[in-house]
Amino acid sequence: MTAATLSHGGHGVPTGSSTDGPAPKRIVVAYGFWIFLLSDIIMFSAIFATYAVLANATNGGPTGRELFDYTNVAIETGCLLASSFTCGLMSLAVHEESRLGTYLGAAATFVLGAIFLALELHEFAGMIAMGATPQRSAFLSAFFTLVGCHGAHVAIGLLWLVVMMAQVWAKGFRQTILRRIACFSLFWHALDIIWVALFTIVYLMGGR
Amino acid sequence: MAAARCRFGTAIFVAGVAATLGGCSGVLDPQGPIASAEKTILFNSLGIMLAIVVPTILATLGVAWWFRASNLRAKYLPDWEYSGRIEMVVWSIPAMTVLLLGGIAWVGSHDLDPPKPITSTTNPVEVEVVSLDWKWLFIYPDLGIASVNRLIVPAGTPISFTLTSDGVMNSFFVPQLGSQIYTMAGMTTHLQLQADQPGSYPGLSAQFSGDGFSDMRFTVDAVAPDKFAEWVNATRGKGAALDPTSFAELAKPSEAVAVATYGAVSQDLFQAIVHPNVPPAEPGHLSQPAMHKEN
Amino acid sequence: MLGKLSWDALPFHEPIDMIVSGLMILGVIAILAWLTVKGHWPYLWREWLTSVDHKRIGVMYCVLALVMLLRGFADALMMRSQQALAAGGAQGYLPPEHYDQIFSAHGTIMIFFMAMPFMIGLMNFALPLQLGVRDVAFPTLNSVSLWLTASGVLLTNVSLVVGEFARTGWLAYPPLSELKYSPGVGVDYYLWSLQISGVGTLLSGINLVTTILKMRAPGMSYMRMPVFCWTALASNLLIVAAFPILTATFAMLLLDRYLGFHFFTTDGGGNPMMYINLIWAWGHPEVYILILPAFGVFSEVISTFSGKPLFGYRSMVAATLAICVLSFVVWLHHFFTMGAGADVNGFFGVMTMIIAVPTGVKVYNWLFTMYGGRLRFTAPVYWSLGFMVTFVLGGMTGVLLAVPPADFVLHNSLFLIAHFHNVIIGGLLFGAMAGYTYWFPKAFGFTLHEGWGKASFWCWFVGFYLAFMPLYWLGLMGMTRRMQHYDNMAWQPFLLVAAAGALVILCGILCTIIQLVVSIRDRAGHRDRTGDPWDGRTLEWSIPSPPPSWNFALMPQVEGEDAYWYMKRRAREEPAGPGRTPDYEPIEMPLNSSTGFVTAFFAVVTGFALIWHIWWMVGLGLVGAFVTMLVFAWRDHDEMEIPVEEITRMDRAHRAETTR
Amino acid sequence: METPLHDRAPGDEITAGDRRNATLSGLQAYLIGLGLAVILTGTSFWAASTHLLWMPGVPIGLAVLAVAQMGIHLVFFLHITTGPDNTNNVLALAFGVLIVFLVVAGSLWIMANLNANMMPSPELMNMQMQH
Ligand code: HEA
Ligand code: HEA
Ligand code: CUA
Ligand SMILES: [Cu+2]
Repeated sequence: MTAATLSHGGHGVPTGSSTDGPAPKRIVVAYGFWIFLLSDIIMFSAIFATYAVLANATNGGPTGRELFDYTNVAIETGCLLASSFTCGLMSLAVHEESRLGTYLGAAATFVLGAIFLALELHEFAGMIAMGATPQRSAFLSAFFTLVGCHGAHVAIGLLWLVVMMAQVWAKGFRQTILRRIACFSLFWHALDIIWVALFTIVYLMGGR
Repeated sequence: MAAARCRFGTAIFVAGVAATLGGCSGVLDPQGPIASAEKTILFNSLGIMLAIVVPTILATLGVAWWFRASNLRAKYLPDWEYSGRIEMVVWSIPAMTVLLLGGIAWVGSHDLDPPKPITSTTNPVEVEVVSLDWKWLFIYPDLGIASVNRLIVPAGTPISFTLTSDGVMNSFFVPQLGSQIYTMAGMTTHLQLQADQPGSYPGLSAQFSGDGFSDMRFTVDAVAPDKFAEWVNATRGKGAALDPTSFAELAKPSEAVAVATYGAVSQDLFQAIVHPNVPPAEPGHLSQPAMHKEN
Repeated sequence: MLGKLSWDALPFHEPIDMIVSGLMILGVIAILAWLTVKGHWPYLWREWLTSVDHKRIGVMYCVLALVMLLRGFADALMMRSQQALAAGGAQGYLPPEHYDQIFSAHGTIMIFFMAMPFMIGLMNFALPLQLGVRDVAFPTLNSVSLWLTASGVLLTNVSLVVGEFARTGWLAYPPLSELKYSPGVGVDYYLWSLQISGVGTLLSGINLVTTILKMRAPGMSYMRMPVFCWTALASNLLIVAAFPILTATFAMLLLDRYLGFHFFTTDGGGNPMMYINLIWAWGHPEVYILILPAFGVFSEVISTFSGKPLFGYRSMVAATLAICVLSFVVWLHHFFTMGAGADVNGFFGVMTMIIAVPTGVKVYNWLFTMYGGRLRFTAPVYWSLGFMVTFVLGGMTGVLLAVPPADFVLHNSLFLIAHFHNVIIGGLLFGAMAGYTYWFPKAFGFTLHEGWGKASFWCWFVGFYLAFMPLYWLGLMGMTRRMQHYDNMAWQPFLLVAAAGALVILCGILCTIIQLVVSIRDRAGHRDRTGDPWDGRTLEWSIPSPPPSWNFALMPQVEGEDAYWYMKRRAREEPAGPGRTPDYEPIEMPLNSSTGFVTAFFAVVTGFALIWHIWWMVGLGLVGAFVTMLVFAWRDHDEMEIPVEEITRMDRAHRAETTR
Repeated sequence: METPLHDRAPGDEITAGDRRNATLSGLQAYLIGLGLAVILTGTSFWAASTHLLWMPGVPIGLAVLAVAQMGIHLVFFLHITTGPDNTNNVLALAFGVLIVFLVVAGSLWIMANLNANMMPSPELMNMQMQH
């Protein structure tokens, strides 16, 4: 029986503050990662602010309206949202300590994430081919950096997912691995949140 | 030892005051309405704060000394750790001070907003300032002349500056006349200053701009209005003209540049410096809505 | 093959550089040789370099800070002597391209590699002890943080020998820092050093926030935490909130420099003002990141040596949190003169001043803590009183700078330089010294020599006033900062006094070093046997000095504020019966790990390769770092068990000492 | 040694009970979250492309939808709820959101103000100044 499942026994005793000694590792790890995610979101917010300031600095080059393709963005959004869901299914399977379920969930998440990334790279390639490179204008610098930074996070997430699956395969559902998978799913869901801000501000508001 | 230090401190203080009164300069010796107002605000704020900071320092030293462990006459209250009344006082003293100072800051920043015109019976003289690596160019757009590293202005007349930079950032600063303001490429900032009396006032860059920065000095020579007119007449039409070619020559990095003047300035040169890539204005453009949106 | 790196990068043509870097290299070689000859490497590696013990890591942070402070001080002396000489037509001995590197390096090193490590080191050392726990939340990550910081330090110092450092000031404003105006590697050294150490700092912030919020001894509710823990919490929250902004800002500047982006360039639609805006959105919180832990140290010192609980604990906590939040709404005060409108300037000016209120409350609460106390005038108390006197002056001039019309004539003048050295030296540095003297016996088991400590204080105190009061005057006389030479002869006398002041500070530093040497020599006489040399109030004093790696043999049970004080008082009031032997249990402690050190090694490789555009090496470094992480992730054992006998033996010995 | 449960980690499933139930109700939460997110996303894309809506109002609508959707993600995917044992997680989030708000809003205000003040003259403002 793992600590993770034990605590799900949830004896319904809300003790509020932790005055009964150091919290169990599971909580400490997830909380630390939660703080990290908040810091990551603040980093994104700085880039968002820069994007907002530079959004009209097209320097005579192409504008968002001319470049963005709603259909593409909609498919990307769909993929990422679905992958967030499959990632959730994966964590449920992890709870059940079902290897097959875990692998399936992870595979679905990976494929959806990879499609997202491929679509994004495709979009970038198309823009660059049109001469809309990040060097063209401040607007495009900010666009590529903001969207690319999210994309880089997705890529890192995919790599992380592969490593985690290798670990599950090699070592099974150990405590450390359970904790890491929990962090991974936090990370993946957080990327989805950032994407919501991103498609709203960059594509939907900026493409009009 | 403490006494010796004290005397030493006094000596320095006296030396400081003496030096300031002797070779009086800078912010302490304002020569125009803006600078005077700023000096007044500075010293008023300082006074307000000293009124509570000095007692605080004295109280700190006094309390520490009186409650030294070896002083058996001091009472020992090992559990005294809270007093609502004292808490009230220690929150409100700084709060009241800040209320007062905050008011000064708010009113002051509106009253002395750099671009705000100076009320005066004479019309302001327009000067366009360009910071270059590493010298200052002053263009008199209405007079068609320009000068480098030396700004001549009529005393008692407001000067309306429009400033930009040809490269890195600088800050245009004449301590005795008041407010400084940044100069930045592709943008213009605005500043209004005035020298009340004829005199020569040092100016410099207050924002580091690279290796030649220390020599980015200029003088502001405020002269009587008729002298100013004389200078303008003597300069106009004489010597080199400032056009895109000679400007490009001037703009090359150089250090400790000597004072120079230009007898003619080509139209709209300043605008061309601010926006190097913009084609000349077409009438149609004027009706377009501003593209300067922030998000 | 080697990118931009060539023999020209070495300073053969610069005599001063040659000598300095030659000496530095010789010094490093001498130390390494000594270590090798004496055979200290295995010990160092086992006990320090791979240690994940928060106390060791804290000590290493402080050592790093002290070494860097010597480097930063060397820079300061050079600047002071240059400005003392270069009046009128004189050019001094440092040409501009050299002088510009020196002030940039001085600011960068002092803030990032002296002040930050010092404060993080103190927090690392003291927090778990005060909270009554065995280590921080993530011990191995802690070691990674330390070594990443060290990587940044190393890269910055390599720039002295190979290539150059930035010549742009410590915040590298564009467009000056863009490729067009700074084509050399200096800015790249600056950016990569700070990016790498910044990651370390961020991780350390996350670690300590988690530690404080989730790892406390039983019974230690928030309102029973020592105030140092509160200020550390606020400081680390600020790290977590502010450093990502710095990372993003530097990343954008790097993209401009490496890939031709147009964030902050003057062409292509870029906007340098955005950099200035963002860097201060980090920079202002940064100064409170530095000062808040110092406030915590003073709270502990003043309360301990007055023999009283801290006055107005709740007010102190409220003030700390208020400063923490307010620090994010004032950053524009660093560029009042950029041309924003009166409403904006006025708003940020007023918000800035509001910070004086909670800070003032703190000052008064310290004052009332001493009131009714029995103040013992030890060296830490000297530093604290020196702080209270000096800091209020510096804070006052800060508030003066927050009045926009006053700032219009004081901005970037030496008045500003005087302001921030006044708060930094009088606040943070005195705090660091107080904390160093206060916790030294806990870390090493013997107290520092009092006399030399006080001598050091007096030199610093007098030296500070001599060195920086003249700068206030110079600022009012219109002298701006970063001047390699100047023509106004009236300034020179003041600069001579300032140079003399720096020499007095040098005496202070020498006293500190002598103090350390003397104390180590005579350590037998200064031995701290009880673990409680100051009659302390918080939990760190309840355990032996130096503490065992597991800190607490038994989890302390906290029943009030100033936990240890109450335990002692209770023990006095109801003398313990014939010793009921506590039930010791074996303790799990994390194993040492070379992950931090190895990761940092690859970080240095990557950083160096990026600076010099050696792309294959960049790839190598990144792969190395990734593999290191994989190896770490695959480890099977990360804890060892301390046997009960050992714990029992150590704890018995300590109890015997304290009850003696 | 089992320390008693006193608070909850971010990401913990909301439910108590045996494993089977936990999985089922977990699944339920993810499904609800997915459904709501799909609806909100769809609405956003529709609002951005339709011409039926009053144009100036659309960005506001989009912002509201985005905020709502982030909330959905937080509650149903990240399981950050406001239960008594979740206070710490929510507090951390609130701090983060506050900082994001201060930095973004402050920057935009400052930059808008600076840019507005640096227009050389009305004509030029119309001509260039796209930064
Ligand atoms: C933490 C920050 C810090 C500290 C401590 C200092 C300390 C000092 N600084 Fe500072 N300085 C800056 C941060 C700091 N500075 C910054 C950010 C700038 C702006 C840079 C720029 O323009 O971009 C600057 C700029 C600056 C200038 C440039 C002014 C100009 O632009 O014209 C000068 C000029 O002399 C100066 C002087 C000094 C001096 C003489 C000291 C000394 O008084 C103090 C020296 C102190 C120490 C070196 C520390 C401590 C020693 C010990 C504690 C003892 C060791 C103990 C053991 C071995 C156990 N500084
Ligand atoms: C540890 C570092 C530290 C600290 C604590 C502070 C504290 C403060 N600072 Fe300072 N500051 C710096 C480090 C620091 N600063 C640095 C490094 C720079 C320059 C960077 C550069 O340009 O290179 C700078 C620059 C700087 C500027 C920009 C000036 C300019 O560029 O033109 C301003 C302007 O508002 C300012 C203000 C303040 C204020 C109001 C405080 C307040 O927090 C002070 C509050 C404290 C008190 C007021 C004293 C105690 C209070 C009382 C006894 C109560 C009663 C008093 C009153 C009500 C007044 N600082
Ligand atoms: Cu500056 Cu538009
Ligand atoms: Cu500040």
